[in-house]
Parts: sequence; C-alpha cells; structure tokens
Amino acid sequence: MAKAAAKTKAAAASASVERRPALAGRTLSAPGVKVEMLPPAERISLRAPQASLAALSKALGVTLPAKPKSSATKDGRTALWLGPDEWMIIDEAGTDPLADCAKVTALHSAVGISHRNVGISVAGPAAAVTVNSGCPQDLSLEAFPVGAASRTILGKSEIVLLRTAADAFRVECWRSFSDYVFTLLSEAAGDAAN
Amino acid sequence: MLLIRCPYCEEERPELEFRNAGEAHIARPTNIAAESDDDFEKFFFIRANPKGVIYERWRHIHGCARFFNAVRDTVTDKFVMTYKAGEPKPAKLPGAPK
Amino acid sequence: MKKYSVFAIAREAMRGHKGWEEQWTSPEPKKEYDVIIVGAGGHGLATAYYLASEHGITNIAVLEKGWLGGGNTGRNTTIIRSNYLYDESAGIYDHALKLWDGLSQELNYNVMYSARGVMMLAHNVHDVQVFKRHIHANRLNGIDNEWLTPEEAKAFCPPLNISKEARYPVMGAALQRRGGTARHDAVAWGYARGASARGVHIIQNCEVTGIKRAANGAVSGVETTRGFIGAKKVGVVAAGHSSVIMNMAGVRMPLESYPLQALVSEPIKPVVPCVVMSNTVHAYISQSDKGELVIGAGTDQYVSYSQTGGLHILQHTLDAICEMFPIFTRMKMLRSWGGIVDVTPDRSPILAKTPVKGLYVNCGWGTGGFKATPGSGNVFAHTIAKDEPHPINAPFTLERFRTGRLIDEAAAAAVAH
Amino acid sequence: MNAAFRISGAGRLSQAKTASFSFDGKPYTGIAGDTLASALLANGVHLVGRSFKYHRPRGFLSAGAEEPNALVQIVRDDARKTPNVRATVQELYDGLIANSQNRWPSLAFDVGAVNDIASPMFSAGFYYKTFMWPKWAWKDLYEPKIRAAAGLGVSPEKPDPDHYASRYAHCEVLVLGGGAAGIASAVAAAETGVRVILADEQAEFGGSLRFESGARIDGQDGYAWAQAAIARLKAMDNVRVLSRTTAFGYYAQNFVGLVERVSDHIKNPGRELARERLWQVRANRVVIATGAIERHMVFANNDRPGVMLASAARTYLNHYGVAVGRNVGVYTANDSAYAAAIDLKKAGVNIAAIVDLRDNPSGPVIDEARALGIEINFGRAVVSAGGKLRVSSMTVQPKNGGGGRTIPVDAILMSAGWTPSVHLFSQSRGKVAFNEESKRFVPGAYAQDCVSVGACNGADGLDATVDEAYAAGAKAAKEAGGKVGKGAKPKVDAGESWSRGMLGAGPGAGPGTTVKAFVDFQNDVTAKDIRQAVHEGMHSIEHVKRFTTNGMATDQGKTSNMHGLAIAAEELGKPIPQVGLTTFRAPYTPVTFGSIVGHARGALFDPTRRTATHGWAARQGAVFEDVGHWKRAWYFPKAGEGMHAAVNRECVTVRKVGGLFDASTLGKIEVVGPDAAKFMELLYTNPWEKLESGRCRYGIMLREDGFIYDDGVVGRLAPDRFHVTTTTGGAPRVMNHMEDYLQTEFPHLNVWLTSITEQWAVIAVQGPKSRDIIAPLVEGIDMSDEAMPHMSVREGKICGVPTRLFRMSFTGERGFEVNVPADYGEAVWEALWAEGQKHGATAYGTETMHVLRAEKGYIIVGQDTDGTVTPNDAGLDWAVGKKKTDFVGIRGLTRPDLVAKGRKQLVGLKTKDPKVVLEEGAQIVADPKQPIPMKMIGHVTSSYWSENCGRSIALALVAGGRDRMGQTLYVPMPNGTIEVEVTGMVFVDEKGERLNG
Repeated sequence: MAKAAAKTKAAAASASVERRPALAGRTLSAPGVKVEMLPPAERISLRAPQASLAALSKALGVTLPAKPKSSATKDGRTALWLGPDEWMIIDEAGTDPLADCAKVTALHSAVGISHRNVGISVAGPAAAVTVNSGCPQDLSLEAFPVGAASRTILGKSEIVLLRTAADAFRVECWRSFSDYVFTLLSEAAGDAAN
Repeated sequence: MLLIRCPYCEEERPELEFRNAGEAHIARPTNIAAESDDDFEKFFFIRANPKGVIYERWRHIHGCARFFNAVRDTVTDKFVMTYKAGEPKPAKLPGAPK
Repeated sequence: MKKYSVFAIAREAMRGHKGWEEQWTSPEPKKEYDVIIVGAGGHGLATAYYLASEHGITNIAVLEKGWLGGGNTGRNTTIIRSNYLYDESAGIYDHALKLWDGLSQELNYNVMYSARGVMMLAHNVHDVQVFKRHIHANRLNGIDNEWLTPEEAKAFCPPLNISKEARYPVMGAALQRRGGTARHDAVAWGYARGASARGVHIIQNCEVTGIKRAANGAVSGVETTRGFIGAKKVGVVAAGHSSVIMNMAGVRMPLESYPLQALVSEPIKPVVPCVVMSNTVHAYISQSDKGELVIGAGTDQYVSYSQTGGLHILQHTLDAICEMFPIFTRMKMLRSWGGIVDVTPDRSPILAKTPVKGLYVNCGWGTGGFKATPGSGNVFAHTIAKDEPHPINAPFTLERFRTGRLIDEAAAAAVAH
Repeated sequence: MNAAFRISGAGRLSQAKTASFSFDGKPYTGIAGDTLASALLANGVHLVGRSFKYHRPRGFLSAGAEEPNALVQIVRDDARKTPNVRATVQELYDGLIANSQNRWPSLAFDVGAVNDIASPMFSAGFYYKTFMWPKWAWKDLYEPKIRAAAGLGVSPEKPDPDHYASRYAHCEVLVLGGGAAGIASAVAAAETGVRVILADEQAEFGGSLRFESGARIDGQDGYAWAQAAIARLKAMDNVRVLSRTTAFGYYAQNFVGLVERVSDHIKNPGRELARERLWQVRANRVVIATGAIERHMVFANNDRPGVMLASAARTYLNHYGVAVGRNVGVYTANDSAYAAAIDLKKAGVNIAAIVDLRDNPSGPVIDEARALGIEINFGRAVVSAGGKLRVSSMTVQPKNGGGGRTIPVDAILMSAGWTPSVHLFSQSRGKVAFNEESKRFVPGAYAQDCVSVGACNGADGLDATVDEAYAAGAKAAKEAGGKVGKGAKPKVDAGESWSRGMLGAGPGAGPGTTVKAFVDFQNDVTAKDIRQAVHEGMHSIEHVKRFTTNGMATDQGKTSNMHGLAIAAEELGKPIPQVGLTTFRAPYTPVTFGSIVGHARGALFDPTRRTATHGWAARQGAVFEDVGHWKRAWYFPKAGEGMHAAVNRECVTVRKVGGLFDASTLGKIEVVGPDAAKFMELLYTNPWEKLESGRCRYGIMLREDGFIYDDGVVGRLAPDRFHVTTTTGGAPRVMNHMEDYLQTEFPHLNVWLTSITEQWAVIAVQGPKSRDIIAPLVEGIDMSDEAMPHMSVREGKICGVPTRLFRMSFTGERGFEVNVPADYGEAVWEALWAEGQKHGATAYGTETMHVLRAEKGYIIVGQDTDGTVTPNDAGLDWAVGKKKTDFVGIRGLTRPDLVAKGRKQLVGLKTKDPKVVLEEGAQIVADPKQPIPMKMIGHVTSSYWSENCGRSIALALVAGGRDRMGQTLYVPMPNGTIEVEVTGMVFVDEKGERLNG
C-alpha cells in the first residue's frame, strides 16, 4: 500500500497579532441538541479533473471521494465531495493541505479558504430536526448517512453539511453568515425536541 | 417547491438549491462579433417560451454548482428528464410516442 | 344599455332585481369581423371598447379561451401608479392614470378606482438615489411623486414599522398620491358591458388555435375551437400566452412567461390606508374594500403556464410583509393564487404593429399590466384603427430589441408592481 | 356545576376539570376538552357573530373548520389579539377571553343591522352600479363607509411576541386526515416499516367517529378504536402523528404544507413553545383522507342562531356532552340527520319533528326514529325559520306547496347531504369528476402520486371506507419501498352509511322567490343573488362567484360552493358539470402569516453580514449603512460631529495624511489554471494576456448586450492565478456570470473559480502617509516605488500573517489594500491603526470613500451606471481592448442604438454657485424655461460637498455630454433652477501625481 506523502505542517505561528475567529466559543444547549462553534481548521477548495485525482489524493493523504454527497476522512483530514470536480478539504490536525497540493504538478486549482468558512457543530438526538428547520434535504440516515456531505441551503444562507455521526453534523458556512446560521440553528434547537 | 434531479449529484434535490438559467441550447456564436443585428437579437432576446415541453438550463448553485439542462412540461411543471451541460438536445424524450 | 344608478337599483329593489339586463351578451361567432381581438382580459376588452367608442369600429369579436377577465385581470393585486422613470413609460402609464380618473363615469360602471396613494419604501442609500431620480424625472414630466421622511411615511401608513432597529430600516419613501387601486373584475366587466352595448361580440370559451394568413402574407383570420373566423386585422392581447399565439403567425417573441403569485388575508377592519411597496424588502401590500390585505411580490424563477407556484415564494413574500408590518403575524392567509406574466427583456411592454400585415400585438406587461389597462387599450385601439401607433405607444416596438433602444425599467421593477 | 345544556353522562369530556372564560365580557365556565363553541353552547349561548354585509345575527353552523359564522377575536394580552378565530376550532383554556366581531355597539344590538332592512338595495354586485356620483365621492365618501362596514375582526396593533417554528420533513407515506380512513391507511403503511406522517386538524383523532355513535371497529366503539390505533402509531419509530395540524396546501411533486397549532390551546404556553409550527413535507406517496362536509339546507332565514348542521349537533352531544337545544327540529334530505335526532332524543332532548324532503325514504335509522316516537314528515320542507337572535320556530309545508304550519323550536338541525372534501386533491392538480347519481364531485384523474380514500373519495359507509383506506395505505407504502406488512386490516363490526341528499335551494327559496335563503352565510349570499348573477349575464361559475362573492369568505365555500353551483346550473338550464366547479386554492383553511414566516423574523429575516473589523468600527462609534446583506461603516463621527462634519474631516485627512478603510465586502474571486488569462480575456473588455505577474489592472465586465455589468481591480499573482475583485453588491452575480460562461460556453478552458471574498479581510490604507503606516509591519515586500509601483500586487507577511498587498487607489492618493486572512483582520487593522495614529491618519467610511473617488472621477457601477451605460458612455473606452476579437459584450456594443449619436455620457458638473450641492437623481435640462413636460437630457448620478475642493462636485449622465464641455445646463428643482457647468470628471489632481505623492 502506497504510503501517503508526509503532510505539511500548517504555517508556524509567526503571527504577532491574535487570531479572532467569528463567534469564537459560542455555544447553545437545548433539550436534545447542542450547537457550538468549532475551532479554526485548515481548509482548501480543491478543483481538479479526473486525471489529477490520484496524485492529489496521494499528496493529501486522503482519497478524494468520487461519489456525490460523500466524504472521506483520514487522520483528521476530511475531503468532502462538493461537485464533480470540486472538493473541500478540512484539516483539523494542524497540517496545511494547501502546501501539500502545491507539490502536485498535475492540473488542479487549490485555493485557501481556512478563514472564509467557519464550522458549527450540531449534535444530539434532535440534531437532524434542528438542521431541517432550514435545510430542505432529507436527513434520514438512509438518505444522508454518516459521512454524507453536501452543499445546500439553511434558511437564507448557503451551507456545507457533513454528517459526522448518526446524531451529529458539521455545518460549514461563510464567515459573515455565521451569526445568521448560528442564530437560526439556536432558535430551531429550542423547538427541535418538541 | 420543485424537486429537481441533478445529473451530477445523481439524485433529486429541492428547488431551493437551484437557480433557473433560462432556455437551453442557445449557443453563443463562435464568431459573435460578426453576427448581424437580427441574429444577435435572436440569440440574446428571442425565446421559445413554449407552452408544453421546454428545454431549459438550471444551475445547482447551492449544491454541486454545475449548470445542466432539463426538459420540463411548462403546463404541469413536471420534469421529463435532466442531463449534463454540453450533452446534445435529446432526440427522443423518455415516454414520448415514436 | 340601461343606465346604472342608485335610482335604477331602487327601482329594481322593488321588483326583486328582475329587470336588470345582461351585462354582456353571449352571441354565436359570425363568419367574419373587421377586427378580432384575441384575449378578453382588461386590455383586450378595453381595446375593443375604444375601437368602438373612439374609432367607430364596432364589427369586432373578442375571443376568449376561458371566461372574460379570468386571466391576469382577475388575478392581479390592482395597483395603479404612473411614477415610472423613463419618459416613454411615464407617458403610457400616466395616460392610463388620467383615464382611470373618470373611468367609472365613462363606463357607467363603478370600477372603484381609489387614489389611496402608492408609497414605495427606500431602505438604503441606493434606494434613496433611485427614488429621488424617479421623483425629479416625474416632476418634470408633470407626474406627482413626492419624497417622504420615515416619519411622514409612518403618518401616511400608521402600521408601518420605521424602527431604526429593523433589519432594513425605512430611510424614506416615494409617494404618488394619485396612485391607488381599483376593483379588477369591475374593470373587465365594465369594459365588456360597454363594448357589448356598442355591438362588440365577446365570445367566451373560444380558443384560438391558429392564425391564417393570405397569399400576400397578411392576416386573414383565426382558427378557433368554434371554427374559422375571418378578419383582416387581428390584435393579440393574450398576456402570458402571447408567445403561443404569436407563434401561430410565425412571429417569435422576446418574451418569457413566469408564474406570479399573490395572496389575500382574511378580511379585517381598515388598517392599511394606502398601497405600500418595497423593492429591497421585496413585497407589496394594500387593503381591499372588503378588508382583505392584498399581498404580492416576485415571480417564480422558471417559465410556466401552470398558474401555480412554490410555497417558498409566498414565504419570502410574507417574511417581507411581517418585516415591514410586524403586527401582521397573527393575520391569516385566506387565499393564494397564481397568474402567468409575460416578461420582456427590458420589463417594458410591446404595443406595436408586427412584421405580419394586419397583426398587432399588445403584450409584455410583466407583473404590472393592470395599472395600464385603460391607456393600453386606448392607444392599442388607435394602433389597430389607424394601422400606425399612437405617439404614446410608438416607442414600445418589437424592433427595439434589435436596435438596442430599450426602455429599461428593470431597476424599478425589481419587485412586481 | 353543570352548565345548563351540558348533559350528564353524555360526551367524552371529564366534568372534573373546569375552565373559566369570558365572551364579550361575560364570564362562563366550560370544561377541559371543550372548544369555545361547545362551552358557549353548554351555556346556552348561540348568538356569537354578525354577518359581513347585512350584519345579521349568527350562531354556530358547524363543529369544525368549515364554520362560516362563529368567528371571534381571542385576546391573550395587549399584543396578542387574534381576529377571525373560529370558535368551533378554538380549544378552551382557563382564562380564555373571546369577543364578538363586526358589531356596534353590541352583539345583540348592532346598528349595522340596518343593512338587513335595506338589503333589497344591497343585492349582488350593487356597488358596481352606484356610488359614482359625484366623481370625488367614491374615494372620500362612499368607500370609507363601505370599508368601515366591511372587514370582520380587527388587526393586532402591536408586534407579536409569540414565535413560530418551521421544519422540513420527508416521509414515504403522508396521510392527510385522521378519521377512520386516515388511521386505517396510516396503520397499513406504518406496518411496512416506511416513514409515515399522519396529520389531522382536530385535537383528537377520529374524524366522524367523534360523533358516529353507531361505529364499532375491532370490537370497540369506533372512537375508542381510533384512540387505541393512534396510541399504537405514536409508539412506532417510523411514524409521526400530528394532531391540531392542518394540511393547507398541496404543491408540486408531493410537497405539502402543514401547520401545527402548538400552543393556542394552552393557558400560559412557555417561551420554549412556538405558537405554531410549519411542516413542509416531501412525501413519496400521499394518502388523502379528508372526509366529507355536511351541507346545510337552503331555505328562508336558515341563518338564524340555533340553525345548524345535524352532524354538528351530534358532535356537540356525543363528544362534548352538550345539547344544542331543548326542543329541536330537524330538516333533512338524507339519512344522516336522523342519527342526530335519535342521539339527541336518547339524551333526553325533545325532537319537535323531522322534516324530510324525500317522499318515501326507508331504512333502519328512519325505523329507529319512528320507534323512538319522533314525528316524521316526508315530502315536506321547512320554508322558513322564525326568530331573530335565536331561532324560535320553523314553518313546514308540503314541498310542492300548500298549507303550512309553524312548529316552535329552539334549534333546527339540517342536512342536505355530504360534500367530499376534494380540496387537497384538487390543489394537487387532480381533476374532479361529477358523479351524476350521487351528485358529488369526486376525484377523477390524478396528477401526482397520491390517492384519495374514504368519504373524500365518495366512499359510503365505514366498512367500505376502512377497506379502501387500508388497501391504499399498504399499496402506497409498497410503492414507496415498504416491505409487506404483517398486520391485519381493522374489522368493521358496525358503521353508519350516508345516503345522498340534495343540492341547491329548497322549496320556498326557488326561482321567483325573494326570501333570504342563505347559500354563503358569512358573505350573505342568498339563492336569489346567484340567480340574479346568472340573469345579468354571468354564465361562468367563476363570474357568479366573483359577482356574488359566494364561496369567497373565510370558510372558502366549504358549505356553500355546491349549493351555489347547483342554483346557477338550474338558472342556466345546464347540467352541473358543464357549469364547472371553481378552482380550489391553497390554503384549505386560513393559516397565519406567522406560521408561513416561521423563524424568518427580526434578525433572521435576512442574514446580516458583518466584516472582521465590524466590532472595532462599532466601538469607535461608526454609523453603518446597509449594502446588500452587509453592514458597512458609513462614517466615523467624533463626539458632537454630524455626518457632514465627519465626512469633511475624513476626506481632508485622507488626502493630507492618510486613512484606513474596510474594503472587505468587495467580492473577490481567485481565477486559477493554465487558461486563466484566456478566460479573463473573454470575460472582461480589457486585455490580460500581457499583464505581468505582480501587476494589477482595472477591469470592466459587460453583459452580452454591451452594458457595464461590473468592474474591479484584478491582480495577477502568477501566470496561472488572478485575484479578481468585484463590486460589493455584484459579487454573487458576477461569480454566477463567470461560472455560466466557463461551464457552458468555454468549458474547454482549464481554469477554476473560487470565491475568496470572505477569506481575506481587506484594509485599504490610502493617503500620502500610507506607505509609512504599512511598511513597519510588513515583512518580505519591498514597498519602494521602483519595486512596487502603482497597480501592483505582492505576497508577503504583515504582522507575521500572510498578506496579499495591493498597491492601488480608489482615492487618487498613494494607496494600498492590505489583504489578510479574515480572522486576523481586526488585529491587523488595530496594528495599522496604531501606526496610523502616529501620523494623524483617520478611519473613514463608505461616504468618504464615495466623495474621494468622485473627486477623481472614478465611477461606482450601479450608481453612475444603471444597466444602460456602455464603457464609452462612461468614458472608459480606453479599457476596451481594441484588438480583441471576442469578449462578452463585444457584439452588443455595436448595435445601432449603442453607437448612435447623442447617447448619455458621463461628465462632471460644477454648480455656478459652488456652495450649492446638487441632489443625486436630479434631472438636467438645456432649456429651463420650457413648460412641463420638460425635455430632460440627463441626471445627476453622484453629488457631494468636496471639502478638498472647497466646493460641490457632481457626476452626471448627459446626452452628448462630452460635446457639451463648458456649456451651461440647468437643474430645475422645486424651489428654483440651479445652473451648472459641464466639466471633466476629475476634480482633484488631474495629472494623477498624487498616486506617487
């Protein structure tokens, strides 16, 4: 089995200024569900034709899924299928997927979006109902199993939805929509157990 | 809210994820600068607007973000089929009489 | 035609209302007419009425596939205003507005034109710039349209929320006092009665299935579900179906037909004294004489002839209404429905001769045709009678899409109107 | 203590738990489980409302959602006053306050009832024929009076403190209606394991089993069976059971809207409870089991309080334990009213007489009624009801005329038969078919994957209903992928069967009569109104409906439509199907705006987008403006400063020293791939191939029609990588426009687009000291003019974080735009601010940005252009690549009108009086003396006081503008005409030297 190339560590923390993630630390608990902001992660938007996928998968250390609405996770790095030539890579292990892709000569586009997106965790038995307050997709485990990933809609905002467990979702949205998305999920959470 | 089969996502998704993008199979002329005023009008403004089967474009803008084509009945709003952008206009529709 | 009046009602009240005439007759179609109008909506009936009353042409058939006034005329939210930006638009809509004022008397039919004022809300700096541009242009065109501060807007429409805390606070409003509403059915019925009394045949349940052209290419009549009917002049006033009818004559149109939904609330005592529109928050509202809140907004996004649309469109509309009027969440939606609106690329109508001799078209009114009904019928009658456009509709040609001389009210028509 | 009309031993409510309530200020007591209607009836109250037009006194017609008369206002508190609530649906809670509507000064004495006396004048459509003279009087005199008289309840006056929830749901089988049919279908479907949602509008399931005393299923009383079945369904994981939930709309592809009334029945609902919850359900299969609605008989004064549907009286008795009178008459054209008479009789209520329009009906219920000693009159009709505020008698005649007699009664129960509830089926675009024999419209051709079962499908009898429903539920589940169920079909041991009935006006209300025999109660439409409409030429049922308003009231014609249709058909001499049925439109019953809106109120009405530095700006006291979804800092007033003073200070400071501006909202797109430059060539008018890496260019994007669509500075980071900026408002549509061309017209290009608007916070640092402010914080970038000239871009670090540093200017000063990862935006801003403070720099907002760019003649797309402006019109011809053979818009630009003479062109304007600031949007004329309508030749697009110029400045679109340099033009304003001079567009530093200053 080919060993994945060693992943590149995220840029050393040389910053002389502090990082202030949107809504950092915000949480909301309701009966049956907890909504909370997730810590920052490294993310890229990866675009590539079929021919480049093997090389990119190798460089990233995770196989880019080919199946719609799916994802693959390895060692804290998740590749979400978003379109036929589009993946979002989320790295929660502190390694930099952008740098990993930079080594690949095969045709592709990798663009850093670590700060564009924020992640929100929705977890608990009422998680699916909470998300369904604004997301029109069928979130049953049959239609949207663990590992399913999709760009979709939550109320009046676009989100990327990843099911991380039977009763847990990661909701990704653009930074400036996070207040709206979090507030909507919070309000919905209050109704979800009813 | 319509339910639309995205040919890239290979499943039906709610209309909220999509944006209609107008009539399909109106190709931009390769040498557009040389088009006559009449031809440009036809290309840019004139539309079939059929009562019945329409060939139209959609974008799965809040999904896989792909543009694709659909055949739909504008009287019932029922989709006959959808297919990927760039594929030719279907010569025969499923369920259509020979 | 027996005149309507309070005395006539009193007379009829004594005898159980048995003496009323038919408001319009339902004749069998003749073999041939001087003019055929395709479509017995407000615009078509008004065209026939003015052909008869102003141009002496009475040998007319108005053909309707369903029941008269059953299309967009009977489905719209009856907003009337003329504060359009461009001279051409202001010209035709104000011509209509002048005819609205006095239409009840002209037709001897109470169309309930009520100049309650149309107030358009500005929610951001861009809105303010756009509305001021309208106001100044309107003023120099002799059309009333005035700027209101948020407080003045609230005074004009007390339930309006002008809180600075609103998601999109009201920064002011443009008010056309002569704008308002009318009773949609009465407009169709009043024109139908007036036309019928002058000899016009209104033929319902008669669908046009083809347009016949003579050897020289000119129109010779129409095929219908009730047989062929001859005419040298055919005016197509078929709203959402205009593309379909024009295709029968081989004329392809710059039109797309979209579902436009509207709704009314349960009736309540008077609370909204005027028409309020917001492009930015995206909805409009008025209150009918019956007490229903009459509400609408934008179209569905796809071409459709289904006369239905999605629930999410109504949701967005009511979101917007409750944003402007937070007191209305406990109100109830009583009825919702859809029409088919024919939209041109520049959101302005086409009222013109066509490349086919004897074929005329009046279409493309999009979401705002009701307000133009009298003016549209009036100048279209002129166009048909004289075989040349009236100066007021001369700019609204089909050719403008070739030359690029568009009348682009799109910016002002971001919300249905 | 029992209320006077509560019958002990009857009904299913426990007497133990009472609830106090008031109606029109008078206190009453009901019991838990009552509706407001049953509680009032228990107290002998029938008079509860006034009709719309004639203000006639009205009581309860029904016991359900079809109620046209008993509409009341429910008051929870000052802000929660709900109009037009059907008392037959509102559940009682302790402390409920209800008031009657549409009456003044009181319900019993209503001045508006004068309309009833004058009613011969107020015939159908009378208002179309009068109120036209004098002309002004409609709006100022008649209409206000009509409006004041119309309407029913009163709008709430304060914002609603309740909240509303919303959710999407999916299931294989959605069952609408929880009577015997719906339950049987749901049970069958649930047994297969598929997801099932069962909804019913009532608080309790059972539908007609609530009043059908004769039903027995699986060895139990029908109602008990229903409760047991529901309990079993609720216990199943794959089933969701929703009571108090109305399916109001059936949309395309089995998308159904339901509203659940969550807390309207609760005394003090907690804040955690929404008032209502919207369910938007997408179902693979839908089973419609919506039952049937009983029709009233159409006879003179059939609207008197106490005259009601037989099934309603039965419901009040068998479910609520309430007798609707002590001496009750019955008027029927079918069997079902007999059952009501029998039940009441058995409960000890006197049945004065049953009047049956049929000549010689027979059957077990008739036998049983006779055996109970009830007087039965066949072939006779009730031709009039006596009494005013309450029915006091009924006048009975042979149906073909002849001598009558008057029988004293205090209630009349009526049944003209049952109308299948095909509303939802019809909304699904199914076509109804008229069954000649049973005189019913029943589902015909289906348009969606649904099936109707039970009474709404024309099934007669409980046995047939359960058979049909169970089979349909199983079939729907199987089609939706369910396994074979292992349950057994419920066995109907006994049930009731409804027979036919009649449509239209009864004897005494037929053609030629002038009595008030109501068809539509709420809207006061009588049989003669419908005949009059036909007589006046209204030959389409839609015309009849609109002319008379029959069926347009809040009950949506549930009881009136079929009668109205029959009367119109009779008058037209046509069979009913030829006259047609009016369209059924959503909602089935009225639903609140709040339930439709759901969460989308207040802060959730629309997303509010804030930049990374928003908090800093807010702490500085910035005033924000809405730009699309964004809140942008508009200006930064210091203590005591107004907008103008702040903007003047900011403007001067930027040009003198420098300023910081948050440009983060501008759209940003990263264009990556070997064909990136080729793609840019096609999408923008400018040439891009030769732009060197590290350099920037101002780009213009057109639509295919040649008009300016967007603009922005584009930096080339690498041969295969561009950093494109767009306008703030244009960001999403530009991205869509670019994707459209890339995916569908130029798919051969190897290039990809990624939105990076929110990846980068953008801090514009502008002004002569800008480099001095930035440089100390930057690592790895040589910022000298030689190394980094105007319009260049470098990648490096600032404050130790990555930056894309643009040297560019929207002010005409030396300037930079510092892009940093958004989470660092605020901290980097603070660092830059600290540096700026050393030089005396200012923070500035969008207003100052606008002024500074106008001083330089830089345009704002969307303000100085409006979708009708070409690059040439805007003086930007230089940005159109002359050697290019293709770009989007190239052909549109050459259309005849776009190259015609006299087009409006962007120019500068200076007022003759430098102190006068023109109003944006003001119109320009060449001849100020002309009469109105004036010939307008242009308008002011941008206009500001320029503190830097010491005068006002303006940009304007003027016909042939560039040929008018130096000309005097005029801006006529309401209070005088302003003279202006046409100038160039640059007001400051025409040579552009300050870019390196």
